[in-house]
Amino acid sequence: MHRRLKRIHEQYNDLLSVSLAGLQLRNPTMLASGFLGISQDVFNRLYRMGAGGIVSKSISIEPIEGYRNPTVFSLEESSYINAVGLANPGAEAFSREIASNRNVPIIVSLVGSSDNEFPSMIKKFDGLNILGYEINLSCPHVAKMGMEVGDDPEMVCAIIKKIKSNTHKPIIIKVGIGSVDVVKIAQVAKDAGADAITAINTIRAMAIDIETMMPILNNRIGGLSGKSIKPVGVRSVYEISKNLGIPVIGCGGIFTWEDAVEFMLAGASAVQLGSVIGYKGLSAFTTITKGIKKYLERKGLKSAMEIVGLAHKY
Amino acid sequence: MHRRLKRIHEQYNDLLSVSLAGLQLRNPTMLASGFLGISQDVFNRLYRMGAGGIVSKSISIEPIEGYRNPTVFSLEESSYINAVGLANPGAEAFSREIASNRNVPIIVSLVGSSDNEFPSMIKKFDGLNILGYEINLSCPHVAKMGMEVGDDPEMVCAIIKKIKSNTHKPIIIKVGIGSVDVVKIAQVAKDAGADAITAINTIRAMAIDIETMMPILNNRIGGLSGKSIKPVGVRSVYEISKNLGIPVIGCGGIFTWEDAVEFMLAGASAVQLGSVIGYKGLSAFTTITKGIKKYLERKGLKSAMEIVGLAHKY
Amino acid sequence: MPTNIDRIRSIVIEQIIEETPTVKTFVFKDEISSKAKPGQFLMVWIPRVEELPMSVMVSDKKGYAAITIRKHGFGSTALFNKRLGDLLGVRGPYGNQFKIDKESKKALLVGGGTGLVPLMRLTITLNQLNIDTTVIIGAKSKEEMFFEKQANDFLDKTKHNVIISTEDGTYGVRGYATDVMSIIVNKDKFDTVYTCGPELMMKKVVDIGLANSLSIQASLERYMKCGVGICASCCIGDQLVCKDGTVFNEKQLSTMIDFGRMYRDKSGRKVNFHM
Amino acid sequence: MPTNIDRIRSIVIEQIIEETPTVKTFVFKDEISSKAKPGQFLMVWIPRVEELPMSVMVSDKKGYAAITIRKHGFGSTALFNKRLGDLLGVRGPYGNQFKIDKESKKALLVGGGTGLVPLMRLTITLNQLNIDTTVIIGAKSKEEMFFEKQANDFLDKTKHNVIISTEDGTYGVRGYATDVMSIIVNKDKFDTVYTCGPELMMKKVVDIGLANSLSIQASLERYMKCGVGICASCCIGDQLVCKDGTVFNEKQLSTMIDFGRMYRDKSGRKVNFHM
Ligand SMILES: Cc1cc2nc3c(=O)[nH]c(=O)nc-3n(C[C@H](O)[C@H](O)[C@H](O)COP(=O)(O)OP(=O)(O)OC[C@H]3O[C@@H](n4cnc5c(N)ncnc54)[C@H](O)[C@@H]3O)c2cc1C
Ligand SMILES: Cc1cc2nc3c(=O)[nH]c(=O)nc-3n(C[C@H](O)[C@H](O)[C@H](O)COP(=O)(O)OP(=O)(O)OC[C@H]3O[C@@H](n4cnc5c(N)ncnc54)[C@H](O)[C@@H]3O)c2cc1C
Ligand SMILES: Cc1cc2nc3c(=O)[nH]c(=O)nc-3n(C[C@H](O)[C@H](O)[C@H](O)COP(=O)(O)O)c2cc1C
Ligand SMILES: Cc1cc2nc3c(=O)[nH]c(=O)nc-3n(C[C@H](O)[C@H](O)[C@H](O)COP(=O)(O)O)c2cc1C
Ligand code: FES
Ligand code: FES
Repeated sequence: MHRRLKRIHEQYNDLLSVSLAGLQLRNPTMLASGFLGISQDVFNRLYRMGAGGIVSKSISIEPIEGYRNPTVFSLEESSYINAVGLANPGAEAFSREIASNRNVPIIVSLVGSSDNEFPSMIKKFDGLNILGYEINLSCPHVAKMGMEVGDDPEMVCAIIKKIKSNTHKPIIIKVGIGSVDVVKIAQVAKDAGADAITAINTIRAMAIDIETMMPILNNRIGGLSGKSIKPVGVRSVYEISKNLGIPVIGCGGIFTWEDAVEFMLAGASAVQLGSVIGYKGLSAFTTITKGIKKYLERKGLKSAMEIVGLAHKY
Repeated sequence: MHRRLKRIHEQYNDLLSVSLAGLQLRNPTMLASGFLGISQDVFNRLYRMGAGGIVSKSISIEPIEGYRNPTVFSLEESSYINAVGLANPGAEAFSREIASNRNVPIIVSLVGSSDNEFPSMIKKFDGLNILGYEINLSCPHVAKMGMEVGDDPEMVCAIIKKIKSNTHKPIIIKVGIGSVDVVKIAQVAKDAGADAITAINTIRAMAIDIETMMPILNNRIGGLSGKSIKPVGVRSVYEISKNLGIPVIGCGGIFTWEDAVEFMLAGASAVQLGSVIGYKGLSAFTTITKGIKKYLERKGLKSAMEIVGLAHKY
Repeated sequence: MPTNIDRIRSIVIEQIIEETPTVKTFVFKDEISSKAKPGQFLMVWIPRVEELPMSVMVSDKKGYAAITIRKHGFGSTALFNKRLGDLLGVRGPYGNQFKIDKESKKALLVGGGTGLVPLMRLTITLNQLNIDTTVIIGAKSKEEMFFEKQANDFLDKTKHNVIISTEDGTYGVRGYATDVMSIIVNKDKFDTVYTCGPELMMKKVVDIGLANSLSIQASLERYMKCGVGICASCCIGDQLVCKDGTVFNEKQLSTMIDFGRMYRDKSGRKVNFHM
Repeated sequence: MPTNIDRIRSIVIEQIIEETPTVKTFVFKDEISSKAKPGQFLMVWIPRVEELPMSVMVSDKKGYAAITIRKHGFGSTALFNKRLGDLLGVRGPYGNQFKIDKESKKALLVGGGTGLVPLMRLTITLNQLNIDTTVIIGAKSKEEMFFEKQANDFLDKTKHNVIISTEDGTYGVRGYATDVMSIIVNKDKFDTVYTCGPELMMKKVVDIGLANSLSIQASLERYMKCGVGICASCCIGDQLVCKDGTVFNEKQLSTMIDFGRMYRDKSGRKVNFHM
């Protein structure tokens, strides 16, 4: 193992490592899907920077070019609106991309418009050095993919069952604020055999430029991420975790170690960092992990797992 | 008429006045429900400060004490989370409160848990000097009221029909981000006879204090308002207005005249100000109205109505 | 630590002073609260129980502030029972402050119960400005009287006079604070009266003040939810006590028809003060 | 006007300069862009059409900046066809900048096409630092050559030499800019070579530079979506061109195995440069 990696491992292991749904992570911070998620070289760098786990960009069976730019832009409030259109290199090219992966804890995010698309994708990835899959059922701005699937309980159930029968690796279902209650969809996912839930994806949103009077995103409507959605993320994690008892990975506007701790108290066993990377760079992984560590020490705790869901009792 | 009021009227009339669903407002800014919404004296003051219309706190058939404090608190991002629990003086006391109203353009917000509760409330208000009603079907944190009603299309339909058969005044339906698509609920409302839609209410959210590890709100879960939700509000207004062609009142994180214009371009005939009042005070009405005026002049337009929905064509 | 005063800040009770059997002062470290102006209040979060508006009491430690709690009903009793090391949350300080006329020569302070808290912060300023100050502290009995020593200490550098009145006569003058006020405003030439305490007491102070053409500054209390001027639960007339107040002057007070008569309960209904 | 560089700022095209039949410079007022560093770029929004990364060109008016557009495909053609008074949006400037060694005595700039834009901003700094500067401008033909005058003007206060090379020999030296470079690095002692232009040209510049032990600063172009380091569409190896770049030095460049060989298309797949 790379020297620096080894040092990070040892340093963090006892206090910070978390396990959920059969995944062992050296610390609770993961890269959120869609951020820097297409290059093995970048994954290696992220791992060196301290990421506990890495979720790839959502991969579809065929390559997708996505929408024209603007596909993502920033708001004053440390938030983004994006409609990338699930641009991704496709399962074939991406499996080649990560074929050389050795010790980076990669979780492959998959997206599809019907249960039949998943087995052939799984086949390409299952033999590689990856931890498991995250299934994106919650992209709010691509027709017939993501949220349109996630808002259809029967489809959710069918997809999970199909995937489960094609792999032994853990599968995580990523949910969001669509037009079916997030707890209800998580329940459907749990019943169908999901090992964990990631909550939440971006929230359907838009912005209009008042000078040209035109929508900014090429796709007009996109998804809101970043600080703005944090309280909605915390609520979703709290409700899913408290009501269903399934392991949850928190996501949505986590910018500081305090945010990460808040999600963990709400019930998240791990947290995903997305938008923060645009505002604070890759060092967010180190800063947040260090902050969590100090907090745990100050509170006299022996493991990050101890704070997961603590807010449920009040 | 009060001298100052008269001056405000004349000054704004041509360029800034808007009409929607039979309502005539001297300018497009309205007070959002739940903000300063229980006192006739305060309504008079708001009107002097330039508000174009005033929506009362949501009134129920009986008085409600609401939840214990903390019921509302502020986030760094110019946003609030609140779970007031629909505290209100009840229809009887509130109808006495506003019985003396002369020329303040008051819209009474009503909330109830079944269609049967509305006729008796309407009876108390219909003879008073008020413009119409806003029906709150979207409070995200009170069981059996608000969102739980708004998420039930049949109930929405029944309530609107019942109200329509009891009053000739315009009725506005306030919708939000619940677990039925906001456009779908607006469609149901329109079909049932609603004259306009207000979008959006707060979004279900929560915050946990990391030192005590406890949820902050007494009700644990509340609703997110303010800057954070603006892009979700703009999107909702855009989708409802573009798809249904019903008059829409925009609400959600409007802090500046630019925000107000953005909502109007998305399709709002008027805008409601809520959280901004906590951060900028009552003068927000004047500042925002002035800004809209300058914008219209700069763009060479003759009426605020001209910009409503302009973004739809792109 | 957030610098935004609206965020809830975690604080630790570092010292507890028992003022009377039903009144305690909690001292805590909080830079922002330590800079509160006289008349301002904090919203104090008692985790999972309540959040209550509380005037900001002075602490002699730099960077520290305090709250003085009278054990009363549900929330205040839970707060009163907190112990050293317990966590609370605070946001604020909110509201305006007592205005001191630079020309002022002779100030009269009339307070009762925890209404004395904002007056204590005020004595510090009056002391700095070297204004001759008389403080009337009203209490039911000797046992319930507090802040006499603090008032004298805080006014050490200026001419001052601290008068105690108890209803049962167990300490100081027998009677109400307003009885004392009636007497001394005739003897002495005060320019401004500052008051905080039970509203019916303040109503009397204002009546006496108006009758004697004094400038008046009264810090009012109303039921508060938000503390930041959005809910109107604290309104009196068209004024928001949390934002336009808590301190109002004689002009404002004399047009407030509900002052000393009616307040709004948690639902927003107007109710009469129990007399 | 937002001061946050990430917000889209509305700008108006106030002046259009036709550099060649296929290259135009648009001048606009924008305080933030006017302060861009050499090597930085803007994300330029062509409403309802596209958003493209564009290097920031210099304007001589205070508070103004410019972009120089080569008409190419879908987005750039729409941009090229914009008129005086039309609205665009910009965000940024983004990216790092050319680093100038304070010890540097003699700089060589090699550019082609709109790759000259960041080099123009650089000449201004070199001029201020009084560094002896040679600029090689490569173009297909005389008709497609631009910025010769600007280069000479911007370098007016320092010793300089602007060399033109055209592939068809219609102006200046016949051949590629890199041919000229090969010759002059043998004759003269340069310490640093700065380059921006087509990647295959830059690859050659880097090879020649490395062979001659020069310091190298190359500004790369990759497909960009976000411009702020979140999407990785611009990555080369583990570097994000929008954030870690656009300027890389000889050490970084020599380990980039994809430099001059492969780039990622809009879907993120790696594809070969068409040779
Ligand atoms: C600006 C301001 C400053 C104050 N400063 C102090 C202080 O320094 N020390 C102190 O002990 N008390 C202070 N109070 C009073 C305090 O906020 C509480 O009202 C009091 O402690 C009773 O609370 P409870 O929970 O025991 O009452 P409850 O048993 O819940 O109710 C009894 C009564 O207390 C009052 N009350 C309850 N909650 C609130 C609230 N959120 N806002 C206002 N009144 C409320 C109401 O009149 C209510 O009818 C202040 C109030 C205000 C408005
Ligand atoms: C840092 C940087 C600075 C640049 N500066 C300038 C400049 O000053 N002047 C100038 O004319 N051009 C500049 N470009 C190139 C410009 O962004 C466009 O690539 C070019 O104008 C072609 O756009 P198109 O819409 O015509 O291409 P299309 O017809 O859409 O596609 C043709 C090719 O253009 C490139 N391209 C398209 N979109 C992008 C994009 N979003 N990001 C990067 N490349 C893209 C791709 O290689 C694509 O294959 C710069 C690019 C980068 C990365
Ligand atoms: C530009 C961009 C691209 C994204 N792409 C994906 C994706 O491909 N799959 C997915 O599940 N989520 C995607 N997301 C959502 C994020 O993974 C995450 O759920 C969301 O951004 C909220 O987290 P944040 O606030 O920390 O950014 C994307 C978000 C952004 C901003
Ligand atoms: C403290 C508070 C109380 C509210 N009460 C009501 C209410 O009674 N009825 C209602 O329809 N909306 C209520 N709302 C929602 C607002 O009317 C508005 O929809 C929401 O705050 C979004 O607008 P804003 O971002 O401008 O605040 C309340 C919001 C807050 C913050
Ligand atoms: S307490 Fe809410 S307005 Fe004063
Ligand atoms: S353009 Fe998105 S990371 Fe560089």
